[in-house]
Amino acid sequence: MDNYKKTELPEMVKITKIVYENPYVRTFFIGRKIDAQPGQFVMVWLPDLDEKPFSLSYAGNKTAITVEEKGKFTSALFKMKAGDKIGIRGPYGNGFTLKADACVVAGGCGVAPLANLIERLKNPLIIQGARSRDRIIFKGRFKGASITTDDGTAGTKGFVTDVLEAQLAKNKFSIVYTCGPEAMMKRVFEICERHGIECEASLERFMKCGFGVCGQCEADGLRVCKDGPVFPSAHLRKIKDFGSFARLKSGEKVAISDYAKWRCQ
Amino acid sequence: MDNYKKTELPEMVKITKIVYENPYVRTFFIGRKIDAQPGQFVMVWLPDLDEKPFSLSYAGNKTAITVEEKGKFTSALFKMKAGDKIGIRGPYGNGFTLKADACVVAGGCGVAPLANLIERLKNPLIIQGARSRDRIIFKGRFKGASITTDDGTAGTKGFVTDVLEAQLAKNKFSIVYTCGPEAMMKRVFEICERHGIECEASLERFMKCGFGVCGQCEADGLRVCKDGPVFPSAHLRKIKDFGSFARLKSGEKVAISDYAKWRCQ
Amino acid sequence: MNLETSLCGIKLANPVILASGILGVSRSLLSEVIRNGAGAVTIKSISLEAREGHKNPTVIAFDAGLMNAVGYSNPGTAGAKKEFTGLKGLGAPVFASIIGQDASEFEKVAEALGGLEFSAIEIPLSCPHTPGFGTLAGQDTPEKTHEIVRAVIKKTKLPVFVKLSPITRNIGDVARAAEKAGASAITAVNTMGPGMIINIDAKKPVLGFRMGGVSGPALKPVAIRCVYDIYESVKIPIIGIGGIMTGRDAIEMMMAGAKAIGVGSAVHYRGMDVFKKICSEMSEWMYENGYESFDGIIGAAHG
Amino acid sequence: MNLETSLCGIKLANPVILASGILGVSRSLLSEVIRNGAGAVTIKSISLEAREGHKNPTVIAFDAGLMNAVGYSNPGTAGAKKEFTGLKGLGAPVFASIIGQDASEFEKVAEALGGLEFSAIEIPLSCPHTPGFGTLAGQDTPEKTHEIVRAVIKKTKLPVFVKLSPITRNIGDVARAAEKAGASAITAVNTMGPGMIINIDAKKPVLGFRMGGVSGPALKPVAIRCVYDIYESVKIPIIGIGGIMTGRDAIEMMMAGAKAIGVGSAVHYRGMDVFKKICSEMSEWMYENGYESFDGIIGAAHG
Ligand SMILES: Cc1cc2nc3c(=O)[nH]c(=O)nc-3n(C[C@H](O)[C@H](O)[C@H](O)COP(=O)(O)OP(=O)(O)OC[C@H]3O[C@@H](n4cnc5c(N)ncnc54)[C@H](O)[C@@H]3O)c2cc1C
Ligand SMILES: Cc1cc2nc3c(=O)[nH]c(=O)nc-3n(C[C@H](O)[C@H](O)[C@H](O)COP(=O)(O)OP(=O)(O)OC[C@H]3O[C@@H](n4cnc5c(N)ncnc54)[C@H](O)[C@@H]3O)c2cc1C
Ligand SMILES: Cc1cc2nc3c(=O)[nH]c(=O)nc-3n(C[C@H](O)[C@H](O)[C@H](O)COP(=O)(O)O)c2cc1C
Ligand SMILES: Cc1cc2nc3c(=O)[nH]c(=O)nc-3n(C[C@H](O)[C@H](O)[C@H](O)COP(=O)(O)O)c2cc1C
Ligand code: FES
Ligand code: FES
Repeated sequence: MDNYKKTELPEMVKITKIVYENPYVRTFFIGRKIDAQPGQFVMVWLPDLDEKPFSLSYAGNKTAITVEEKGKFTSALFKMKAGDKIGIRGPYGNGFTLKADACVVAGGCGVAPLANLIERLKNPLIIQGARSRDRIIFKGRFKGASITTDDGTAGTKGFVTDVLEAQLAKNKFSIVYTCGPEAMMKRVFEICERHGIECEASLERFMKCGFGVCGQCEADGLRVCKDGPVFPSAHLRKIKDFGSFARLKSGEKVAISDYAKWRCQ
Repeated sequence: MDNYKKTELPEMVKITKIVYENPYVRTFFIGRKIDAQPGQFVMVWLPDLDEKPFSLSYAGNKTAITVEEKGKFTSALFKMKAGDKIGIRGPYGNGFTLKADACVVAGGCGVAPLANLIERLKNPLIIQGARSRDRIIFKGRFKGASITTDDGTAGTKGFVTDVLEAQLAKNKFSIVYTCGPEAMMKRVFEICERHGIECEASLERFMKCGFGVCGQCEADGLRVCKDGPVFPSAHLRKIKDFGSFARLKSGEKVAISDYAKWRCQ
Repeated sequence: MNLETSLCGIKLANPVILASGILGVSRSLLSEVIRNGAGAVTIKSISLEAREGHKNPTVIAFDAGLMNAVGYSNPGTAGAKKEFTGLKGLGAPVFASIIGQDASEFEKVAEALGGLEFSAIEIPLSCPHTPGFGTLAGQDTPEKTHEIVRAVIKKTKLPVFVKLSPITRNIGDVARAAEKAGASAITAVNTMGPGMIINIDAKKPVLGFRMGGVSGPALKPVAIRCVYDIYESVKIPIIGIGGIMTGRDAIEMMMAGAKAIGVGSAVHYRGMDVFKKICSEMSEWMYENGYESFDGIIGAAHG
Repeated sequence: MNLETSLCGIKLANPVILASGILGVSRSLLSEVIRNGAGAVTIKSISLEAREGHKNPTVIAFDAGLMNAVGYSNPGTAGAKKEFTGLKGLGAPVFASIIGQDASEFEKVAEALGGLEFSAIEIPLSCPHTPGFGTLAGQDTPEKTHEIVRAVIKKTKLPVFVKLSPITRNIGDVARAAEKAGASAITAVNTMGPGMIINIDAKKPVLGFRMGGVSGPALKPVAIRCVYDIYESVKIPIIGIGGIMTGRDAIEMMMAGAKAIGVGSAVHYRGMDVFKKICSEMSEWMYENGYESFDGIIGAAHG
C-alpha cells in the first residue's frame, strides 16, 4: 500500500558557507545532505516572509542553492550570513536523465541545476551564456565551457543558441540539456527539433505547494513541480505554453513576457 | 522512532467452524490466521451490541475462541452460524512464558487460553477441573489430563487445588500456569507460594480499550489488558486486588464476588 | 463492475469527483484528472475579481494530513471565462465553484460564468482561513446559507451544490436550510480547523497565513460523521469529501450517506491516478461482497 | 536540564501532565504514571453519581489518531472518595476533573471532593460525545462557562482549570469568560469532532455510541491553533493538550502559548513511559538550542 505519511514541512538548516559567484549571484551551502537528482529543487522558507523554489546547484555531501538577487525574497536571502538558518523542504520534482554525448546549454542563472548535472556527465559539451563577463557563474567549476556574453566582455559575443547551431553543424549529440530564460530554452528546443535531437529543459513557474496538489505551476496539464521541472522533448512539444504563457500568483495565464514583468516588479 | 500508526479497529472475519464443546461452551474457529502467544486475547465485536475480550484457544493457522454462554453477548454469539462474521481486533496483552517441567491448572472455561499453551509445552502435567462431567471442555484434545469435578461425575471428585497439592508433595515443577475462576487462581497461587514455585495466572477484568489507554482494567496499577492478562508471581504478590477486588463498568471497585454477581445479572 | 451513477440528473461514469482547489486551475489539468479516472471534476473556486491569495507556504503536509491556506487565489471571473472553455469536450462533467463576500457577489459570479459549459455550480460557504469568505465571514449559518443559495439560484438554471464546513455545529440544520432554499445537493465537507503548525526551530507558524484548513486522513472521521448527520437531515444527495484515500474509504463515505465522493488530499498520497485506484478498489470490494450497484450501499450504516 | 515549572502556584517537576480520561481511574495507576515521569496527573472525570458510560467499543485507533466515546464512565463522588485517598503521598500534584449536567451538579461534585488532597480542579465543558454534558449540553458558550466556573469557585479554594473544546468557535471569547469568572488556568483542548468510523464489512459505525471524540496526531494542529488563539485572549496560564507525542510537539505547544502540556493518546503510541521520553526530548532540544528555562519558549511563536 502507498505511504500515507509523506510530510512536507520545512526544516531549518544552517547556511554553512556563502560563495560570491558574481556581484548578483551567491551560492548558499547548507548543513544538510540532500541526495537529489540534478534538476531537482527545494522550497526555501524565510519565516514571516515567503517561500520560493530553488534548484540545487550542488547535491549530496555539500548541498547548495545558487541564487540571483532579484526581488524582496532574494534580497532577504542576500542579507543572511553563514550560521543563519533557512527553511528547506524537498527535494521535489524529477531530474535530468543522465546520458552520454550530451550538450549542456545554460543561460544566466540557469546554470545552477545544470552545474550539478555537468559533474555527473562524461565530457559533455558545455555552452554557457551570460549578459556580460561579470555575470558568469561557476567560473572554473567545469573546464572547457564555451562562454558567450551578450556584450562580448567574455568568450564569444552573442547568444548560446548561435554556438549550439554551430556545434550541431559539426558534431553529434544524443541529447541537449538546457536551463535559462524561457525564451532561450524555447529556441534551444526548436533547434534540437530541427536537428532531430532529444532535448530536456528545466521550466520555471510560480509555485505554491511544490508537491503536485495545488495546480498553480501547471503548464498545459503538466505540473512543473511534479511532472517537471525537467521536461523531455515529448512533453515540450505538447506544452503549448512553453515559451509563450505562464500563470501569475492568482492563476491568471498571461504572456510569458508579462509574467516576467510581474516577477520583476 | 516509535510507530505512530498502530490502528486498533475491528476487522470482520468469518466464523469457519463451530465446535460444540459441551452444552454450555462452543469453540468458534475464524477465517483469519492470528499469530499469538498462548495467553493473548482478542476483542470480539458484535455490531450494534457490544465488544468483549476472549482468549485465543487456538492460534496460528487455525485460530479460535472458546466461549461459555453466560449473558447477552455470548448468547448472541451462540446464535451465530458458520459463515457469519464477527469483528476481531488484537491480539492483545502478553502471553505465558514457555518453560519446561510445567504444571497447568485449569478451572472451567479457563482451559481456553491454557489449551493453546499446553500444545506448545513438553509433557506438562495437566490438572483440569469442571463443575461436572458435562462441563468438561476439550475432552481428548490433550492426553493424560487429571480431571476433577465438583460432583465426581468424572475424574476425581473435588477441586483442582487438591490435586495440585498432592502433586507438589511428590513432584517438582519449575512453574505452574493457571486460569479459571479468580478464587481458584488465588488458591493456586498461594499453594505455589508455599512451595516456592513460580506461578503465572491469567486474570480477567472488565475491559474497554484493550490496548492500555483507558485504565478500566487496572488492578493495583497494572493494566490487565496490556501488562497482563498473564501475571507472574512477582506481580501477583503486588496485586492486592487479586482474588479480592475488581472494577465494575463504571470503574467502581467492589469485592470480587460482587463483581461476579454484576457480571451474572 | 459498472460504477455509473447520477447526481441531480448529471450522469457520471463513476462517483469519484475531484474536490475543488486541488489541481483545478486549468482546463488542461482538469482533462488530465479525467484521464486519470475522475467521474467529474470541480474547478478551484472563482471570485469576482482575481485574487493572489495568501503568501507561501500555502500548502503543507503533516503526520496526519494536509494543511492549506491558499486563500482563494484565482484569476477572477474574467480569467475563468478565458480558461474554462469547451468543457463539454472533456468527457466528464465539470462543476464550477464560486465564492463571494456576500450574496450579491455570489450572484454576479454565477451570472458571469453562466455562458460556460459547467454542469453544476458549487458554492463553498465553508473556507476556514480566508477573511471575508466562508466561516470567517459567518457564511455557514442557516440564515446566510439560505440567503446565498436563493441569490445564486436566481441567476442559474444549473444544479447548485452547497459546500459545508465540518466546524459548523448542527450541520444538519444548515443542510436543511440549503435544501429549503433550493439547493440540489450538499457537498460535505470543506477543510477543518483551522489548525496551525509551528516550526520550533524558527519559532514561527509555518503557513504564510499562520493557520489553515486541515484535510486528509485527520479529517476523515469528522467528515464521515458530518455526512452521517446530514443524511438524517435532508433528502437531496450528498457529495461526501474528507480524507478519502481508498476504495474502502469511498464505500465508508457512501455508507454514511454520500451519493458521490470527492477526493483532494489523496492526490498527494497516492498520485494523480488515485481516481482510477479508488474506482478499481471500490469495484473489487463490491464484487467480493456481491454488490452490483450502489443501492444497498448508500446510507447503509444508518438505522 | 531542569524542567521544573509552576502552574497557579503549584510546583511541577516538569510541565508534562497526564490528561484526564487516560489511565486516571485509580490511585495506583496515577502512581505508575508519576513513576513514568509525569509532572502532574489528572484523574478521569467524576460525576455526582456513578455512570457506566457508553457500550463498547469505546476506544479505537485509526490512521491518524484515537477516537473515543467512553461516555464519562466513573464511580461517582462516592467511589472517588474511596479511590483517591492519600494523594499527597504520590510525589506529584493530582488534579481532579469534575463534570455535571448543570452548575449545581458541578457545585455538588466540587464540594464532595473537597476533603481529598487534589491540587486543582479541572472542569471540562467540552466533551463532544456524552448527552447531558459538554458541548452536547451547550456548556461551551461564554455564558454557561461563566456560570459554571462561578458555581465551582464558590465551593473550593483550589485553583480551577477550565477545559475547552476545539470545536468551539471563538474559543478566545470562552477563555476570556472563564478568566473573568475567576478560573486560574485554561486547559485546551478536549477531543475534536465528533467523528465516526464505519466498518464497511459490518455496515455499522464501530463505536458503541456511533460517534466519538478525536484525539492524537489528527488533533494536534487544531489544538495548537486553539492555544495560540487563547494565548492572545487571556493572561492566565494555559495547559496545552492535543496530539502531543514528542518533546518537539511539547515545545511547539509551549511556543503557541502553553505553560504546561497534557498528554493522553501518546500513551498508546509510545507506551506509559512517554512522559519520561517527552521530558528527555524536551531537555535535549533545549540544551542544543541554548535554553535554560521555558522563558524564551512560552508564547514564542506570537508576534
Ligand atoms: C523549479 C525552480 C527552480 C528555481 N531555481 C532557481 C535558482 O536556482 N536560482 C535562482 O536564483 N532562482 C531560481 N528560481 C526562481 C526563484 O524561485 C525565485 O522566483 C526568484 O529567485 C525570484 O526571487 P525574488 O523572490 O527575490 O524576486 P521577487 O520578489 O519574486 O521579484 C521578481 C523577480 O523574479 C524574477 N524571476 C526569477 N526567475 C524568473 C524567470 N524565470 N522568469 C521571469 N522572472 C523571473 C524576475 O526577473 C524578478 O527580478 C527557481 C524557480 C523554480 C520554479
Ligand atoms: C482477558 C480475558 C479473556 C477472556 N477469555 C474468555 C474466554 O476465552 N472464554 C469466555 O467464555 N470468556 C472469556 N472472557 C470473559 C468474556 O470476555 C465475557 O466477559 C464473558 O463471556 C461474559 O459473557 P456475556 O457478555 O455473555 O455475559 P454478560 O452479558 O456480561 O453477563 C454476565 C456474565 O459474565 C460472567 N463472567 C464471565 N467471566 C467471569 C469472571 N471471570 N468473573 C465473574 N464473572 C464472569 C458471569 O459469570 C455472567 O454469567 C475473557 C475475559 C477477559 C478479560
Ligand atoms: C490545497 C487545497 C486547496 C483547497 N481549495 C479549495 C477551494 O478553493 N474551494 C473549496 O471549496 N475547497 C477547497 N479545498 C477543500 C477541498 O475541496 C476539500 O473539501 C478538502 O480538502 C477535504 O478533502 P480531502 O481530505 O480529500 O482533501 C482545498 C483543499 C486543499 C487541500
Ligand atoms: C480514552 C479517552 C478518554 C477521555 N476521557 C476524558 C475525560 O473523562 N475527561 C476529559 O476532560 N477529557 C477526556 N479525554 C480527553 C483527553 O483528556 C484529551 O483532552 C484529548 O484526548 C486530547 O489529548 P491527546 O491527543 O493527547 O489524547 C479523553 C480522551 C481519551 C482518548
Ligand atoms: S506548485 Fe502546487 S502543483 Fe505545482
Ligand atoms: S481496557 Fe483500557 S487500559 Fe485495559
